Amino acid sequence: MEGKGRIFTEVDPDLLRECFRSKSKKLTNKVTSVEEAVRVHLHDGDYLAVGGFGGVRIPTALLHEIVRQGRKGLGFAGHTATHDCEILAAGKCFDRCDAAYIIGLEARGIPKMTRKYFESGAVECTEWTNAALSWRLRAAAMGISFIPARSMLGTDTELHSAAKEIACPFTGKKYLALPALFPDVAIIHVHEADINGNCHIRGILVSDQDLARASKTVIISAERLVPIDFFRQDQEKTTIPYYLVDAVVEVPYGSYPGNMPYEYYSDEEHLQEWLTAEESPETYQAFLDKYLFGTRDFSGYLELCGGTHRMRQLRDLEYLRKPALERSEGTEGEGTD
Amino acid sequence: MEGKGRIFTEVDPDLLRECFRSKSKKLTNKVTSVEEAVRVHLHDGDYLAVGGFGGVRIPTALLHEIVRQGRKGLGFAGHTATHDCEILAAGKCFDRCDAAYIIGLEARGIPKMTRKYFESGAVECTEWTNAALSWRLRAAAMGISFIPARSMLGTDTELHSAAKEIACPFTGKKYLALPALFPDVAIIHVHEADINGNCHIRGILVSDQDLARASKTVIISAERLVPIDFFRQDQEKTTIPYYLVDAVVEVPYGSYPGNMPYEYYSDEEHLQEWLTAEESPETYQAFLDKYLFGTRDFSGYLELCGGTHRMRQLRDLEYLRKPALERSEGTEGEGTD
Amino acid sequence: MTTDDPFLTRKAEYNGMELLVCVASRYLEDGASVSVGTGVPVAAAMLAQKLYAPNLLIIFEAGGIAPLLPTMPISVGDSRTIYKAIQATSMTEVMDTLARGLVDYCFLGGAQIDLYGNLNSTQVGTDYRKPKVRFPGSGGANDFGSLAWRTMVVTPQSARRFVPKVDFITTPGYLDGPGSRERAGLPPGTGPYKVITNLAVLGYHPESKRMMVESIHPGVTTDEVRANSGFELLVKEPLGITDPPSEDELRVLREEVDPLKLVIGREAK
Amino acid sequence: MTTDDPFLTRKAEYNGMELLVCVASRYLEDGASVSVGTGVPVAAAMLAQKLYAPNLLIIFEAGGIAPLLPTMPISVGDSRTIYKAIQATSMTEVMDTLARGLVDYCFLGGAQIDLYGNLNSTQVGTDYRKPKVRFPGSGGANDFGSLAWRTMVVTPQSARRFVPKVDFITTPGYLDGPGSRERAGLPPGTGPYKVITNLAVLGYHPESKRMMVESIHPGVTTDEVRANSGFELLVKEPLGITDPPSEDELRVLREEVDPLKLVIGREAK
Repeated sequence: MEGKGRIFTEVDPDLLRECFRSKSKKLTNKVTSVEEAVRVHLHDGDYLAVGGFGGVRIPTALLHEIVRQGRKGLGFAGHTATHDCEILAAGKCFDRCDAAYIIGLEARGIPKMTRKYFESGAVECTEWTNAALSWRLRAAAMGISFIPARSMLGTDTELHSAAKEIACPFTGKKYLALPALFPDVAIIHVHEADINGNCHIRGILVSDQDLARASKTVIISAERLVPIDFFRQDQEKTTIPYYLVDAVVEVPYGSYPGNMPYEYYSDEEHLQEWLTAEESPETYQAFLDKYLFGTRDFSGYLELCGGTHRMRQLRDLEYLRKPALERSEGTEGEGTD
Repeated sequence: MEGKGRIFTEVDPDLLRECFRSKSKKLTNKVTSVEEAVRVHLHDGDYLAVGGFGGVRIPTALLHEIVRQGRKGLGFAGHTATHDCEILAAGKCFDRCDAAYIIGLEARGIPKMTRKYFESGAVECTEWTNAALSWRLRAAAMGISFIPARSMLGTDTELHSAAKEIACPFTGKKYLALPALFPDVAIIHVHEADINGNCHIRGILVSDQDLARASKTVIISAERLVPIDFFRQDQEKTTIPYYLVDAVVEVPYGSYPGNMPYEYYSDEEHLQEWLTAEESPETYQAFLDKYLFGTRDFSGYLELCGGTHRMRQLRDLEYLRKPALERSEGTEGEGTD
Repeated sequence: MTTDDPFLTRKAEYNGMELLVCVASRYLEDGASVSVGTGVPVAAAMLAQKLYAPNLLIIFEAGGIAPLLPTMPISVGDSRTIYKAIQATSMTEVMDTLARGLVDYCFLGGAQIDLYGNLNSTQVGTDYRKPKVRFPGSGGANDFGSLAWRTMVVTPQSARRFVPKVDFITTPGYLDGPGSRERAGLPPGTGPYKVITNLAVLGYHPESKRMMVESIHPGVTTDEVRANSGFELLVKEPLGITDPPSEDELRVLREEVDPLKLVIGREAK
Repeated sequence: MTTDDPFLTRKAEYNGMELLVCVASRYLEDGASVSVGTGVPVAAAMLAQKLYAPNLLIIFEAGGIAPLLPTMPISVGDSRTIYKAIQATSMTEVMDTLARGLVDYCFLGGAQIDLYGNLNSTQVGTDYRKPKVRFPGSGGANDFGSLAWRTMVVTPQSARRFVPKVDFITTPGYLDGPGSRERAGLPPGTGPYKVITNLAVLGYHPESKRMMVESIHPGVTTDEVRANSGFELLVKEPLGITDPPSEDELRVLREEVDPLKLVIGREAK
């Protein structure tokens, strides 16, 4: 069998080698603004991949800015894409998608307008699985144009993928050759970064180490900027090395309303409000006008959503603590942050 | 072109899946002695792979014990194998070898008796490169029987490998298919382990994450045992998870005379003494009788090599400190450990 | 599974979700590994850990390995899935682990399931470019259904969901029947294991690989089970009656596993 | 490379190893990446960093990335290679990085080199099963020679080492000449770049891919360079004379890079 789907990205590793060759390996200040990072590095028609896990450690500020700047015709890696997919669909930003997990918000439900966008025919999909996209990114990270795998075989998922069946030259066993996935741009939210682009991620990595390696351009948003010695003093902290990164922005609470492990939990109420707003085009437009288009930047969005008070609650939730107001001052070891 | 060399290990991933399936995923006490770990888990004829980088973070205690127990007919992964190769060659333990880097001690020189062992015809070699063995282990870690790569092409290294040329089904480009490498037994030295086998490695990993995943049986030696909460409280510490591990031994200075990053530097004088001893069969036999066969266990070897005094010097070297004796007590922040 | 359980006298003591969780938990033995999603599967795995399988290795596809779950996760990648975990790794490494044969059980769901256990979570309608309804797609489901040793499905049962042929095979069951997984190239020995519904526990006939009722839940009739399937269900002889939740199971489930009733407070249908 | 340097008056001011290190260092530009081994290459990279290329990215194949080298490493995997490094990763990831085209320069050596820059570090003799002398083999050399953009060789020069055909091609140079790397499947644009010996700097003819003398070191004659090669060397016209080490280079090399004379205290042959 041979998948009938289209490959949306370049797979020739030699073209990618030329591209990676031209990247500077200098330690330089790459700090910029969210607005500029998106304006300079992401163009209409580019293929975009988003780090994190849909509603966990997502670069929300960058995603909102992509919509606000009206980026169109993007390719999109639907690799457990949940709230990130929802945001980009709100802007009708993409028109082709490698679909492993799209539309849905896991157990929370399926947003109607986002689903409609996919059902409308406006988005050309090629089917994959979570593992397939992970392995496609790994192939790219390895500088090879394909990698053998054993899932998808025998299914319609395979039929609507762009994979091809091959035989192992040693065992004769059947494999699916997955084409490498080299995104044009990756946007990844991390816990700490320095000005050069060295990054520290805590908790689950999903595919972000490989994603940073596989992408032609990498934009990082970080909860906080740290000095380079943060990494030089403990190399276990370097999840992504600087020479892969093109731009760095500092965005506290940058994954909100997503969960940022060890920092703050997801805002389920706001996600529910978003989901409910998608019930009709009218309610959705009003919602988007208020939260997305009516705000100049991400800090405006955070304010609309409850500001520092709400963030404090989400931090309490993350740490499984009683709400701050219920805590008597001075009696808790954890303090009040 | 098709490599003329032999594949020394099973490549059928389904046989390996059956093997991995039978491993228990229980958290149980796997602590044992060096003697028992080798006796129970490594058998004549097994294929052995050694963690670390030849003279860096090597499981010396386990290597000595393999020689002392007279294990024979092993297969051996010569993946930048330097002092580890030298020890096993001293015991004539292996008779086949995947050779990427063997015999030599990097810039230190080439030990004569070890070289002679390889030149004698007693060892059947298949040629590879460091990357090829790394990628073969990664293929095994991925549960696939082959992986495409672009080195070795066009050389005698390829001709004497066991790789096969294939074409990429997407680009038509030529690749070398490398067969997965599933060792029977891996021995790996780590900084910290708990009784269940969770392991923390600091500094360079070489291929040890994949090696632990690829091997049917994994024996860990650790500088020190720590409680399981060491890992549960900070998951960044878990380099190797417990369910991959079969036996754990605690061996302080277990990489000596190799370098253990952040712990102690290599003992270049002792390595030089070993190298010099290899000048003739007689001097070598005397050396081995004294250091290897004349000692009951690794602590006896450490004593012969200068004991705690020497270890203290190597720790000073590692930390680029003046020797302890030259330090005036109480004036150095680092103290006396 | 025994048939002599006085289920009628206990009928009011548990709801449908509690039954699903308790029944599912019994299939997970100590020392096994299981990949779980949110909802019933994670509740079942937690219950199993507390009652029968203290050493059950719980794996989340996004990277969480062996957490001490403090509460139900909302996402299979959220903070709860790595709370005091042994490891927080990558999805890639979890999928590698799966491919190497280290995952014994997985739990999956779908909008449709057919008589060979094939699952559809991609779309309603057979025109791929113009689906009647689009769903999220495979996620990791196809990977687990392809590479885990035993696939369990926990699902509400209805004739709309249990169809003779799914519109889209997202995740492989036994595909077209005996031998077809092997012909497709999937690893031998893997495949559908149990389907646990609000009405019954179903398995697969060892030769024909067709779905087969193994036990019906207390208070349910065979006709009901049949009526709620769009294809003919084989029925095991003798047919068992599912053991209802024990008091121990219910207590631990309600007090320790899901005190906030996030799962067991929902409707079983 | 200029020919007007009064090298004779400086002749005693540096030794052969110092010359090798200084010359090699000049080929590494700022913002480039280089994979180095122990000895001359690491000294050259350190010198380049201190003089011309503060942002030279130094990579060690065992996993050390961008360390602040406090002293010469003894092994390419030892503690020094990760001292205050940006990253301590795996060999696998370094090799991936190499394969993706992120390594600009590498330094290699070998027991034999031929007119196309092919290197032998595996054996003397052509019978693989019964070598006359066995060497360590490729290590990472073949990988770097295959996948780095530019391969540099620093080696003593003699007719025994510079042979018409190496006994064993461990690491690819231009193989059989023009086009043969491409035919073998190696990535385009890669290959041998410079050979720096105790006598001269050599490059490769752009069309024929044959080794060609580009400049001879101060005090060395073209005849000497030719006599110390087992194959006919092309000679660039006009032939340059290698710039001898500058006072700056020598000072930094001796005082900062290698104060213990671990490299520059050795014999150049």
